[in-house]
Amino acid sequence: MKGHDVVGNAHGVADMAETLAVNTKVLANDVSMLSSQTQEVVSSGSEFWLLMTIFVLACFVGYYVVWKVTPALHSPLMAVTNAISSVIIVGALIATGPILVTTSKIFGFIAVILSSIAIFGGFVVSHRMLSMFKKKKVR
Amino acid sequence: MKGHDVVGNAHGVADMAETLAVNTKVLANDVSMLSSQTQEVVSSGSEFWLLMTIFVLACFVGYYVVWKVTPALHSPLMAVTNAISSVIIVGALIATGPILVTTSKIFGFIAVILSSIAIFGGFVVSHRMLSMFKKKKVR
Amino acid sequence: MIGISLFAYLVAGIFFIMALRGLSSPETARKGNFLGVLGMLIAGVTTLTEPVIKDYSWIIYGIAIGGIIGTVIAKKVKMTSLPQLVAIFNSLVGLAAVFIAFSAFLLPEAYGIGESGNISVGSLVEMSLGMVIGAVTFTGSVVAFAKLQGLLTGNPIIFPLQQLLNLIFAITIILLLVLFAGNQSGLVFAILALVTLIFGILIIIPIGGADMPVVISMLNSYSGFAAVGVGFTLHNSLLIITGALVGASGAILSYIMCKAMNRSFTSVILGGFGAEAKSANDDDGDEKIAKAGSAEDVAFIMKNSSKVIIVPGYGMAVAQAQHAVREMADLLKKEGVEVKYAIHPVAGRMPGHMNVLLAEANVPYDEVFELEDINSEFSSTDVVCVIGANDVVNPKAKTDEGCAIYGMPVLDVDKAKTVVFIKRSLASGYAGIDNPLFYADKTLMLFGGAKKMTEEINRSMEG
Amino acid sequence: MIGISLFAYLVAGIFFIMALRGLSSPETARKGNFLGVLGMLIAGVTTLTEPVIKDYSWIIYGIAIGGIIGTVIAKKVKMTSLPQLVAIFNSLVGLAAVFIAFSAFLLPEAYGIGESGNISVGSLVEMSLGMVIGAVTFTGSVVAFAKLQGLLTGNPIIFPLQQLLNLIFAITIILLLVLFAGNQSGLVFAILALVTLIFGILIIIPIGGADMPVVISMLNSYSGFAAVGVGFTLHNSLLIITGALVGASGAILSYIMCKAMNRSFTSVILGGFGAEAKSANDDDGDEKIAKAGSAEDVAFIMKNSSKVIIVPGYGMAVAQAQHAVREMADLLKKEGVEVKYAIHPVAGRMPGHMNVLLAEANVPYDEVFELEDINSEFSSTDVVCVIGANDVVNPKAKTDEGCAIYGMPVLDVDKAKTVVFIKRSLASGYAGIDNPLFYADKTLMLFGGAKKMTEEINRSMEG
Ligand SMILES: NC(=O)c1ccc[n+]([C@@H]2O[C@H](COP(=O)([O-])OP(=O)(O)OC[C@H]3O[C@@H](n4cnc5c(N)ncnc54)[C@H](OP(=O)(O)O)[C@@H]3O)[C@@H](O)[C@H]2O)c1
Ligand SMILES: NC(=O)c1ccc[n+]([C@@H]2O[C@H](COP(=O)([O-])OP(=O)(O)OC[C@H]3O[C@@H](n4cnc5c(N)ncnc54)[C@H](OP(=O)(O)O)[C@@H]3O)[C@@H](O)[C@H]2O)c1
Repeated sequence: MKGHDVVGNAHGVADMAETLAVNTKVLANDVSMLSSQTQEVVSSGSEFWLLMTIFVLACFVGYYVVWKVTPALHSPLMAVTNAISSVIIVGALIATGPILVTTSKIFGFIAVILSSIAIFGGFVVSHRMLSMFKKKKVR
Repeated sequence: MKGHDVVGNAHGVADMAETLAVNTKVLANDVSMLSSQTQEVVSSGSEFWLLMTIFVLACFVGYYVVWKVTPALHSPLMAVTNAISSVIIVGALIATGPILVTTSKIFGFIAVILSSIAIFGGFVVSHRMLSMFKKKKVR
Repeated sequence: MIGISLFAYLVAGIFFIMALRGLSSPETARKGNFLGVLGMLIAGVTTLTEPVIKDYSWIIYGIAIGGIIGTVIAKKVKMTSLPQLVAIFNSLVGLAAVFIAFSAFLLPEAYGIGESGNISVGSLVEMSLGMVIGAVTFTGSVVAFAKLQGLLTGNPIIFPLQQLLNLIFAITIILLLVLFAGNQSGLVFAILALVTLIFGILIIIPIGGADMPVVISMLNSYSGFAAVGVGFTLHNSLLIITGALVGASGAILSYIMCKAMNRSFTSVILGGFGAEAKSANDDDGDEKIAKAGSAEDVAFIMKNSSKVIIVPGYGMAVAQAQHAVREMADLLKKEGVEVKYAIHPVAGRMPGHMNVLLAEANVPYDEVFELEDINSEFSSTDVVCVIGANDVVNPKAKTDEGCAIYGMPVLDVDKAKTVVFIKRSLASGYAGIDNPLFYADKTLMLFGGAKKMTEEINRSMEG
Repeated sequence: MIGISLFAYLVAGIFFIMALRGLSSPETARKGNFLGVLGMLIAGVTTLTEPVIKDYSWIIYGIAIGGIIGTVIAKKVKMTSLPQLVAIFNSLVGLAAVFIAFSAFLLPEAYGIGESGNISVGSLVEMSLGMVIGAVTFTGSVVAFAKLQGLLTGNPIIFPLQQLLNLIFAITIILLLVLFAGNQSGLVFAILALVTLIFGILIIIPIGGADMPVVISMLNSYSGFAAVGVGFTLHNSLLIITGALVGASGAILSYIMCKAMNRSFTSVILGGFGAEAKSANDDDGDEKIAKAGSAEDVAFIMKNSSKVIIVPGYGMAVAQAQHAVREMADLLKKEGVEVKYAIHPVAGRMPGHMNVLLAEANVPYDEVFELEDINSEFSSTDVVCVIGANDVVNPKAKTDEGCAIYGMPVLDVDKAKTVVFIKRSLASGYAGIDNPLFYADKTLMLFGGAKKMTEEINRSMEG
C-alpha cells in the first residue's frame, strides 16, 4: 500500500464520514420534522376539528338545556352562567403554576383572583336566590 | 507524516465513522420512537377522550331532540334512525376500497350492500310516510 | 385533507341532528328527511375521497344493489307491516357492523389502527364491542321479525333454566372478549361472533310477540350503539354522533311504550308476558250481557249526533279499515257532525302507527289528537266509535287495582254519552284483560271485521 | 395521566350541564347549583395536578382573595341590584380571559402550544380571538354596570359618525389580528388589546340604560365565547363545552327579552332607544281624566272581593316593596280572598327579576304565575292590583298598531272588573308610552311610592 494511496483512502473515509454526518443531520432533521408533522397533523388538524365538533354539540346541548329553564329562574341562571364561565380559571392556574416569577405568572395570578371572584360570587348569589324559592306550606 | 500514523488516523476516522453510523441509527430509532410515541399519546390518549366527550354530548343532544319529536311521527322516526344508523357504511366503504381482493374486501362489499338497503329503504319509507301527512284543506 | 373530511363529517352530523329535529312537527318533517339524505351523501362522498379507497367498482355495484333492494322494499311495503320493516332494517345494520368489525380486524392498515397481528388493545376492545352489539342486534331483530310476521309463534318460547343459560352465554362472551383482546386471534374473534349471534336469539325468543315493538325499539337503540362501537374503532366522530342519536331515540321510544303500557322495561325484557296474558283471558265476565247492534243502528245514532270521536286501534290496522273509516268520517261531516280522531300512545303495534295509517287514508293530521289533548273532550261527546281498539279504552286501568294495566293512562271514552265498539267478538285485546265497558248500558257492540262493518255503516248512511 | 384529566374534565362538563338542567324547576335547582360547584371543584383539582403547576402558594392566595371578595359581594348585594352584579361578574370573566391570553402568549410552553416566538398561526388566532372577545366583554360590562348603577347617565350617549367610528375600529381590530397572527409581536398584541378595550366602550355607550338587561345578557353570552376562545387555545374541551353553554344561555335570554319587548335585537344593539322614548313621553293624554283613590278605598275594594291578582313591576323593585306586598296578600288571604301573582316575562329590569324579589319576600312560588298560565284568568278576577308596573299591562300593545310596543304580549288586566294602579304619577314607563288604562272607568289610581302605599293599605286593612 502506497503512502498517497493510504492518504487518498483516508481522505475518502473522511469524506464518507463527512457525508455520513451530513446525511445523519438531514435524517435527524427529517425525522424530527416528520415527528412534529405527525404531531401537527394529529394535534392541529384532527384535534382542532374534534374540538370544533365538541363545540357544536355543546351549543346544541346549551340550546336545549337553556330553553328548558323555567322563566322564574332566569335570574339565578345568569348568576350560574357567570360562575361556570369562570372555569377559564383553569387557564389562569396554569400560568400561575411555574416557580419562576414572570409577567406571565403575575398575569395568571390576577386572572386567578378575577375568576375566583366570579366563581364564588356567582355560585353564592345563585344559592342565595334559590334558597328563597319556597313552595306553599301549611303554616 | 508517517505511514502508520496515516493508517492509524484512517483507522480512527473509520472508527469514528462507524460510531457515527451507529449513533445515527440510534438517533433515527429514538426519533422515530419519539414520533410514534407522540402520535400514541395524542391519538390514543387524547383522541379517545375527545371522542368520548363527543359521544356523551351527542347522547345529550339525542335525548333532547328525540323528546321533541311529536308522537304522531314516532313511526317515521324509527325509519329515519334506521337510515342514519346505517352511516356505518363509511366503515364498509373503506374495507371495499383497496384494489386487492381479500376476505376483508368481500366482507366490506357485503356490508356496503346491507347498509345501502337500510339507508335507501329507511329514507324512502320515511319519505313515503311523511308525504301522507297532510293538513286539512278546503276541498 | 384530514381537516376537510373532519369538517364534512361534522356537517353531516349536524344534518342528522336537524333531520331528527324536523320530526318535531309534520310541517318540517319532510325538509328534515331531506337534510338527512344530504348528510348521508356528504358522509359517503367524504369517505370516497379518502386515499385508501382506490377501487370504486365494487362500491358502486354494492350501493346500486343495496339501493335498488332498499327502495323496492320501501315502496312495496304495506303500512301495516311497518314493525316488520323496521326489524329487518335493524338486522341489516347489525349484520353490517359485524362484517365491518371483521374487515377492520383483517385489514387494520386501511383503518389506520395498526398492522395485522399488531392492533392496540384499545382498538381490539372497541371493535369487538361493536361486533358483539351488532351481532345481538342482527339475530335479535331476525327473531323479532319472524315473530311479527308469524313465521315463529308469537307466544313466548320458554324452557327451563333459560335465565341461567343466558347468564352463561353472557359470561362466555365477556371471557372471549378478554381473551381476544389479549391474543388477537382470528379464531377467537370468530367464536365470539358465533356465540353472540346465538345469544341474540336466546334473549329475544322468550319475549311474547305482542311485546315485539318494545324489543324492536330496543334493538334499534342497539344498532345505534353498534355504530358507536364501529365509530370508536375507526376514530370517526360522525359514526359516534349518529350512533348516540339513534341509541337515544330507541331508548326513549321503548321507555315511552313501557310507560304508556304501565310496564317496567325489565319485565318486558325478561319475557313471558304473552303467556300469562293468554291464560288470564277466559276467566271472568260470563254473567254480564252486552248489547249488540246492527250497522244501521250505529249509522243512525252517529248521523243524529253533533260530535263523534273515532278511536282506532290494532284491529283497525289488521283489518286495513283506515280508508273505510276516513269515508265514514267524511259522510258524518257532510251531515254536519263534528268528527275527531283520538289516538292513544300505544294504540296499534308500534309508536305512531295509527297516525301513519290515518295519514295514509288522507285524514288531515290536525283532526287527529293525542290522549292528553283530547281526553277532556269525551264528556262533551255524543258518540265515541271505537274501531278495533280495546286495552287503550279499558276503564279497568283506572279502577281495578289488581289488573295488569292498572295505572296505564287510557282514553276516557266511558265519559261519552254513547260508546260504539266495532270488533269481531267480546274477546280481550293484547293485555288479555276483559273490558267492562262492553257490558255498560251506554255501549253498543257492532260485531264483525272492522273494514266490513265500517263499510256497512257507510252504505246505510249513504242510502 | 392525560387520559384521567380528560376524563375528569368530561365529568365536570356533565356536571355543568346538569347544573343548568336543574334550573328547569325550583325543586331541582338547588341540587343543580351544588352539582355546578362540584364540577368546578373537579375542574380545579384536575388542573392543579398538571405537571406544569409547581408553585401552589400564589394560587392559594389568589383563590382565597378572590373567594372572599366574591362571597362577601354575593352575600351583601341587594336583590334589586342583581343586574349590576351580573354585569360586574361578566366584566371579571372578560378581563380574566384577556390576562390568560397574554399569559399564553408570553409562556406558550406551559400551555403546550409551542415556544415563545414560535407559536403556530392557529394558536395565535385562537388566543387573539379569546382575548378580543374577553376585552369587549370587559369594558362593555363595565359601561353597562356604570349605566345601571347611575354612575353614567342612562341616556344613550350619541355623537356624530358613531357608526362609522365603530366600523373603523372593527376593521382595525381585524387588521391587527391578522398582523399579529403573521408576526406574533407582543407590541401588536398589546395594541390589539387596547383598541378592543376602547371598542367595547364605544359599542355599549350609545345604548340606553333601560336596554342594559339585553346588553348584559349579550355580554354574558360573549363571556362564554371568550371561554371558548381560551379553550381552543389551551386545547381544553371543558372550557369549550362550558363556554358554549354560557354562550347559548346569554343568546337565548337576550332573544327572549327582545321578543317579549317586541323589539329586534339589532335595534337594541344599534342603540338610541331611550332617547326617542323620552321625547314620546309628553305629547298625548291631556284631556282624559284619571280617577284617583285613597289607600282606604283600595283596601276596602280588595277586602270585599273574592279574587285578587297582583301584578308587580319595575316600580315595586325600585321601591323595595316586595315585603309589604307579601303582607298585603297575607292579610287578604286571611279575609278569605284568593290571591295570585302574575309576572310578565320582562317585568322589572332583568329576566326572572320579579320572581326572585317575591321569593325573597317569602311568596311561595306556586302562587306566582307566568303570563301564558294566568292570562285567561283575568276575566274572572275582581281586582287586579298593579304595583309599579306599566308597559307590561298596557292594552295599547294589543290595539294601537302605531305604537312601539304593538304586538308585545301583555297581561290582560283590562279584562278584570276593577284595576288598581299603585304608582307615583301618570308618567309612562320604560317604553315611554302613555297607558290608556289609567283613564278607564274601571281603573282606580293610587298615587305614591309603592312601598309606602302598600303599607298604608295594610294598615287600613288591619285596623
Ligand atoms: N303501539 C305500540 O307501540 C304498542 C307496543 C307494544 C304493545 N302494545 C299494546 O297493544 C295494545 C294496543 O291496544 P289496542 O286497543 O290498539 O288493541 P288491543 O287492546 O290489542 O285490542 C285490539 C282489538 O281489536 C280487535 N280486532 C282484531 N282484529 C280485528 C278485525 N279484523 N276487525 C275488528 N276488530 C279486530 C280484537 O278484538 P276481536 O278479536 O274481538 O275482534 C282486539 O280486542 C295495548 O295493550 C298496548 O299496550 C302497543
Ligand atoms: N325584565 C327585563 O328583562 C327587561 C329588560 C329590558 C327592558 N325591560 C323593559 O322594562 C319594562 C318593564 O315593564 P314594567 O311594567 O315592569 O315597568 P315600566 O313599564 O318601566 O313601568 C314602571 C312604572 O313604575 C313606576 N314607578 C317607578 N318607581 C316607583 C316607585 N318607587 N313606586 C311606585 N311606582 C314606581 C313608574 O311610574 P311613576 O313614575 O308614575 O311612579 C313606571 O311607570 C318593559 O317595557 C320592558 O320592555 C325589561
